Amino acid sequence: MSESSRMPDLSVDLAGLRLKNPLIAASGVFGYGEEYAKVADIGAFGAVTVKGTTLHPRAGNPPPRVCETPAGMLNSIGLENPGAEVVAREKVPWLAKFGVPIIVNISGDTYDEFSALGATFEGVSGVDALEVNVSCPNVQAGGMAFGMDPRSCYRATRAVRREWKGPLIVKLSPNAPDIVSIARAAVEGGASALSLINTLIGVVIDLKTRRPVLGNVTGGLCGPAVKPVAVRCVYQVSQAVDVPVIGIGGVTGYRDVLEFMMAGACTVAMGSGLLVDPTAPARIMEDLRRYCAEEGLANPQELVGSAWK
Amino acid sequence: MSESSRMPDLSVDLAGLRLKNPLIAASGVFGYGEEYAKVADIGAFGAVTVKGTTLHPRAGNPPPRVCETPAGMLNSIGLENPGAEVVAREKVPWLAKFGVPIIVNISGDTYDEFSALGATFEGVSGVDALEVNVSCPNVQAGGMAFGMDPRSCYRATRAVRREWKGPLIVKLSPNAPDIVSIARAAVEGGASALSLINTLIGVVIDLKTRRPVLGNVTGGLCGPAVKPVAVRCVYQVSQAVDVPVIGIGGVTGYRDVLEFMMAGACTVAMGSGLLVDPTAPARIMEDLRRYCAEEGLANPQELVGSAWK
Amino acid sequence: MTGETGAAVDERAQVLSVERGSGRTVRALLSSPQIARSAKPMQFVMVKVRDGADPFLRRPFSLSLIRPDDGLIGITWDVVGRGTEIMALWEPGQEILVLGPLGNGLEIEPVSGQPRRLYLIAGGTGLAPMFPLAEAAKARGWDVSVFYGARSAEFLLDYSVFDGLGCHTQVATDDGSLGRKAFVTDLAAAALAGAAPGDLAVSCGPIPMTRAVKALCSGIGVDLLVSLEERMACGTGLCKGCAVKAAVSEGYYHVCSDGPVFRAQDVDLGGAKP
Amino acid sequence: MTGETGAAVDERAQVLSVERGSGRTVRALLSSPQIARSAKPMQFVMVKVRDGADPFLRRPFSLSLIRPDDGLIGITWDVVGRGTEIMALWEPGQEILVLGPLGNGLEIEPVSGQPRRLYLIAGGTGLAPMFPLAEAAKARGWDVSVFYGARSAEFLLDYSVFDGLGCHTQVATDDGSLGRKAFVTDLAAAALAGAAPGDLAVSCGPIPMTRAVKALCSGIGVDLLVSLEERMACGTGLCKGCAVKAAVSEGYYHVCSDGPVFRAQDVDLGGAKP
Ligand SMILES: Cc1cc2nc3c(=O)[nH]c(=O)nc-3n(C[C@H](O)[C@H](O)[C@H](O)COP(=O)(O)OP(=O)(O)OC[C@H]3O[C@@H](n4cnc5c(N)ncnc54)[C@H](O)[C@@H]3O)c2cc1C
Ligand SMILES: Cc1cc2nc3c(=O)[nH]c(=O)nc-3n(C[C@H](O)[C@H](O)[C@H](O)COP(=O)(O)OP(=O)(O)OC[C@H]3O[C@@H](n4cnc5c(N)ncnc54)[C@H](O)[C@@H]3O)c2cc1C
Ligand SMILES: Cc1cc2nc3c(=O)[nH]c(=O)nc-3n(C[C@H](O)[C@H](O)[C@H](O)COP(=O)(O)O)c2cc1C
Ligand SMILES: Cc1cc2nc3c(=O)[nH]c(=O)nc-3n(C[C@H](O)[C@H](O)[C@H](O)COP(=O)(O)O)c2cc1C
Ligand code: FES
Ligand code: FES
Repeated sequence: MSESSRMPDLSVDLAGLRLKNPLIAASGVFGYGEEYAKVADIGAFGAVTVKGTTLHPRAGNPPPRVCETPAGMLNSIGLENPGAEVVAREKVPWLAKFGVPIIVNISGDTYDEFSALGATFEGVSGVDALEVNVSCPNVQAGGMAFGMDPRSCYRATRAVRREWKGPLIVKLSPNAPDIVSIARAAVEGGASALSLINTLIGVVIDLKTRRPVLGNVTGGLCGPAVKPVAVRCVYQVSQAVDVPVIGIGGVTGYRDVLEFMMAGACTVAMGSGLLVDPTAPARIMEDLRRYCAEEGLANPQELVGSAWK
Repeated sequence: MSESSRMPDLSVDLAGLRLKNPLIAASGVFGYGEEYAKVADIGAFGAVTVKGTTLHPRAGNPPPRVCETPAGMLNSIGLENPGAEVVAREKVPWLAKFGVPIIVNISGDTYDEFSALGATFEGVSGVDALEVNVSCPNVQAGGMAFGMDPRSCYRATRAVRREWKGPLIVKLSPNAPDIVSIARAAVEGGASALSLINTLIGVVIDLKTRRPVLGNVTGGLCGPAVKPVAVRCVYQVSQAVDVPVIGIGGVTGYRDVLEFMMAGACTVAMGSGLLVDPTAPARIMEDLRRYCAEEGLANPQELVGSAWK
Repeated sequence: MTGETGAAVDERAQVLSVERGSGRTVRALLSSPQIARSAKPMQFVMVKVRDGADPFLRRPFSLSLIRPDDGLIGITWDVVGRGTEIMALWEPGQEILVLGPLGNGLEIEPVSGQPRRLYLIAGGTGLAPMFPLAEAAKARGWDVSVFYGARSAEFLLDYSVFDGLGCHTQVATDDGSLGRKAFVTDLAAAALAGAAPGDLAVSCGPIPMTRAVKALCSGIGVDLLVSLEERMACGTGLCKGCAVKAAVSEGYYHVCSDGPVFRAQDVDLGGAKP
Repeated sequence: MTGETGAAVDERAQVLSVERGSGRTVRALLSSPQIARSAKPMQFVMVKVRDGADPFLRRPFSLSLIRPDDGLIGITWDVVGRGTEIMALWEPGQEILVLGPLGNGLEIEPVSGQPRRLYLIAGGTGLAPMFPLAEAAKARGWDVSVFYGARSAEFLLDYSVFDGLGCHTQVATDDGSLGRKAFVTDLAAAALAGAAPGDLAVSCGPIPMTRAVKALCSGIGVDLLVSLEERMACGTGLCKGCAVKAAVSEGYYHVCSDGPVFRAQDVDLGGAKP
């Protein structure tokens, strides 16, 4: 099963993309890489996901946009982004210099917008995969709505799939009543991988003002607090579909990476943990490699799904 | 609006029940009071909710049944309880000696079982209210299923309402896609108050065994980690219905009580926080009284719904 | 012979000292007069390792020292995870919330007439609750034999106290790094074979060890009490989390409120986590 | 004149001292050579107050002392919540993760020819970043006037350093418990009226104060830089959380990456939280 004497290999195939390690920067905590490059090494990631991108530029929601919660945080950024054109023309080419596979996270208000987004990025050099966000809780129209019932999820996925030929990831919401049926619909619609999970919906009240803290009232809950929900979603979905699953929710250390892998994820993305510890990825991958060596694993992929296999 | 010179009054009317303060022991962390009485004063609560009770006795799920998570815990007790008959005949009469209003939490696998439970407790002295658990994630049949769509919730509520004449609380699941529509259905079915929330569904993997920690695989996630989700549910539902709302999820101190009240809850129940700090209730109510005095509030009820009013 | 679960208090205990033992073991002495006053051997406490929600739950630890007159209690632990790691960093003078005493514990009756022998069989940190038990038993006239084992020397607690008490102590490690290279049941087997009616065995350690001790004792016909562990949320009987399968009925006992000390024949040790 | 956001490091800084000031204010001196070497006045750091997930996010604090040669930085804070409370319990010798230096900061150009005056207007802990700024400005030949206010004496940081630097310092409290019973804008108004071209005002404090200072300076026609605060998750520009409304466009600036120092006319102070 393994040769403990060799240096463990962390690489993984994600729907045809070759990643040198299974750690991905989640969408929304990495911008388009410019800020991250000033703090830490982009090369530490197996792949990076850029900020949720819409067809047209968005200014985002009124502040406050972030707020701490027990072992987590709320955000209601509201998809602040320069729009798909600028991303395709300026942001991606800059980021591509780092040689790390780039996943563009896209968000639409209508099926037509999803199609247009797929078409905008098709053929753009440097865009290695699209991640369809049918799960954003922080925008009025669309957003999460597409991820709440199987039919809408199927249609949104299909809309992108028709225009975009490369690897297609669909990112699901834990707020859906039955995530397995949504996952199946995404795969039927043409998803080549699934990301689980986006944020839960939360509110925090400011005791001083006696009103919600966030300018947008509700925000997306993430961080270690939600990890058990994310692991449950991965555990359920990875058994039900044949495409690879990206585990997301509360990753702050290599033990969380292992937990998601055992639950059935072949790669893992780090969201809010990166905001707290931007230099963590290199350390986490070192720890993962050491764990594999100690446990006699040639590649952590050997663990994927151990919890249900 | 208030007379800061007077001692603040904490009492509250909950669907016709008079509570001396707004803090309730949540179901499942208080047993039937016997164990609690050995550790702290039952009289500190405004009301107590007993362990989820089924028509027939249940042994519960195989261990491990509990597991820590970041700022929270999972449980899969599986409704271990001696059955409605014993509860009505032995447990309630014993507990009634303490003079604190008693809420009996009931759980059924079928509508008929819900009816039978209503009938069993109708007329039993000491049972001040029933709380219908349409949200338990830890049992195979029934359980949460009744809380996931409006129609089933309406029918389950109705089934109890026909047999039970007193205050009827329905406890909802945050796992439902649209909690407001479920809440409305419960009210239509005859609910005189709503409890929000029961647990989210989570999984934790044991890195040593590489399998789920819990004997039952999935468990209910609760504790401070889920508070933002609970506050959001209370915020949304309390604006949409005319019955009082009991806020539940992550209460460990008076600041949490205030947050739920501002979000729209008129009373608050404490679950896992009580497991960690069984003597907290007296302290929390003291702190709440001091806060009211400092803020010039005659009764914390003045704050209810301040976040949306 | 197992005690009744009595009233517990949540006491703000002061850390007096934190000492590291061999390997990853640590021992803390706490000033906790109320708990010290009412605690019985084999009872435990629930410790809030630090303020705040991380870690969220308290951690259960057996009392490894009970000094009612000085108002002192001791706990002894192995650093196995986040909670025990944070505890190892406690500073003298710090205050810690400790809820206890909890569980039934074990009250040893005084020996009258016929001499009686207590066989204590422990693995790893399972030795911790044996200290107060041995002390009480010696004070009440029992002969006490201790059979103590662990994977290797670094998992052994300091057991020198037993010599001071006049107990017969034998030690084994799986790898032979200290004492005999054997399992603790191998040590105990010969001694237990010579047990007389009225003698008693008590075991505390990992489930596989406890299972082996149970098989040994039931074969020989010695009364055995086992102290069990299970994941706990409350430690006070509130949550029904710490279930252990009953040997005879379909139901469960709860380690914190029915135990941690059980008659070996009452519990199904296959049902507890291995 | 505001600086460029440069590279930041995540440094394991050692706590050298933690001193309590008046009221609930605390000052810590940290050994953090890498940050000390590259930090500019008005920059800030993101501090992990303790290990683990509670509190989860880091906390932003302005550098109140920068000593590149000694490898030292200082931060000064008011205890207002859980994070700052835990920080007040830091022990000398403890290691803390500090990410920085962050934000644009403010580089003061040397005075050549014509004398120039810097007006520093601060409220409460808004004085913290003014210490390194005044020091740098004095070293570069500026005249420096400090106008400092707070609700009452117990919310004032120790401002004696400014006298040592040779700054003109005036103090006001809302309740008159120390200095004049006035708002800080009342103090600054007369002085600002005498400002010459090339003079500069810098303000840091609560939004209502900053808004009043902005109105004052724009009325008189003095250039004003404002240092802003907003709730932050990352402090490094990753999350887009710390939005502040732009005065002219529909969009937002980000306090951590575009600021914290802004030209007063660029930001809509009605948009930030009051
Ligand atoms: C009645 C009783 C008495 C005990 N006495 C001692 C003692 O005297 N000395 C000692 O070293 N250990 C003792 N233990 C075990 C001790 O409680 C655990 O080792 C400790 O809780 C681990 O905490 P952690 O945060 O370091 O580990 P983690 O693995 O981080 O703990 C995570 C969670 O799992 C729980 N957990 C993990 N292992 C156990 C376990 N074996 N039993 C119960 N819960 C567990 C923890 O309480 C916590 O909720 C006792 C357990 C019980 C039930
Ligand atoms: C660039 C910048 C520089 C600052 N410099 C200083 C300084 O030098 N001295 C000082 O005393 N304070 C300063 N602050 C404010 C300081 O960060 C907050 O007072 C502190 O984070 C409160 O943490 P807490 O855990 O005690 O409070 P809590 O209320 O428990 O904090 C809860 C959450 O709200 C956030 N938060 C609360 N108030 C603020 C605020 N005003 N600004 C940003 N986030 C907030 C916290 O970071 C945390 O995420 C600065 C803020 C910013 C943005
Ligand atoms: C500040 C912030 C912004 C986010 N923006 C996006 C986004 O634009 N698109 C998206 O699909 N997810 C977004 N997310 C969700 C994360 O990608 C991730 O799914 C979620 O935070 C859970 O992971 P975590 O617990 O590691 O943070 C955002 C999260 C945060 C904290
Ligand atoms: C050990 C345990 C057992 C529970 N059992 C029940 C139950 O029988 N019936 C029920 O309606 N809720 C049950 N709950 C849910 C709680 O009543 C409460 O809704 C939930 O834990 C959220 O509150 P908290 O965050 O304060 O724990 C249980 C919770 C725990 C932790
Ligand atoms: S741990 Fe809660 S009942 Fe035993
Ligand atoms: S705090 Fe994250 S972008 Fe400023």
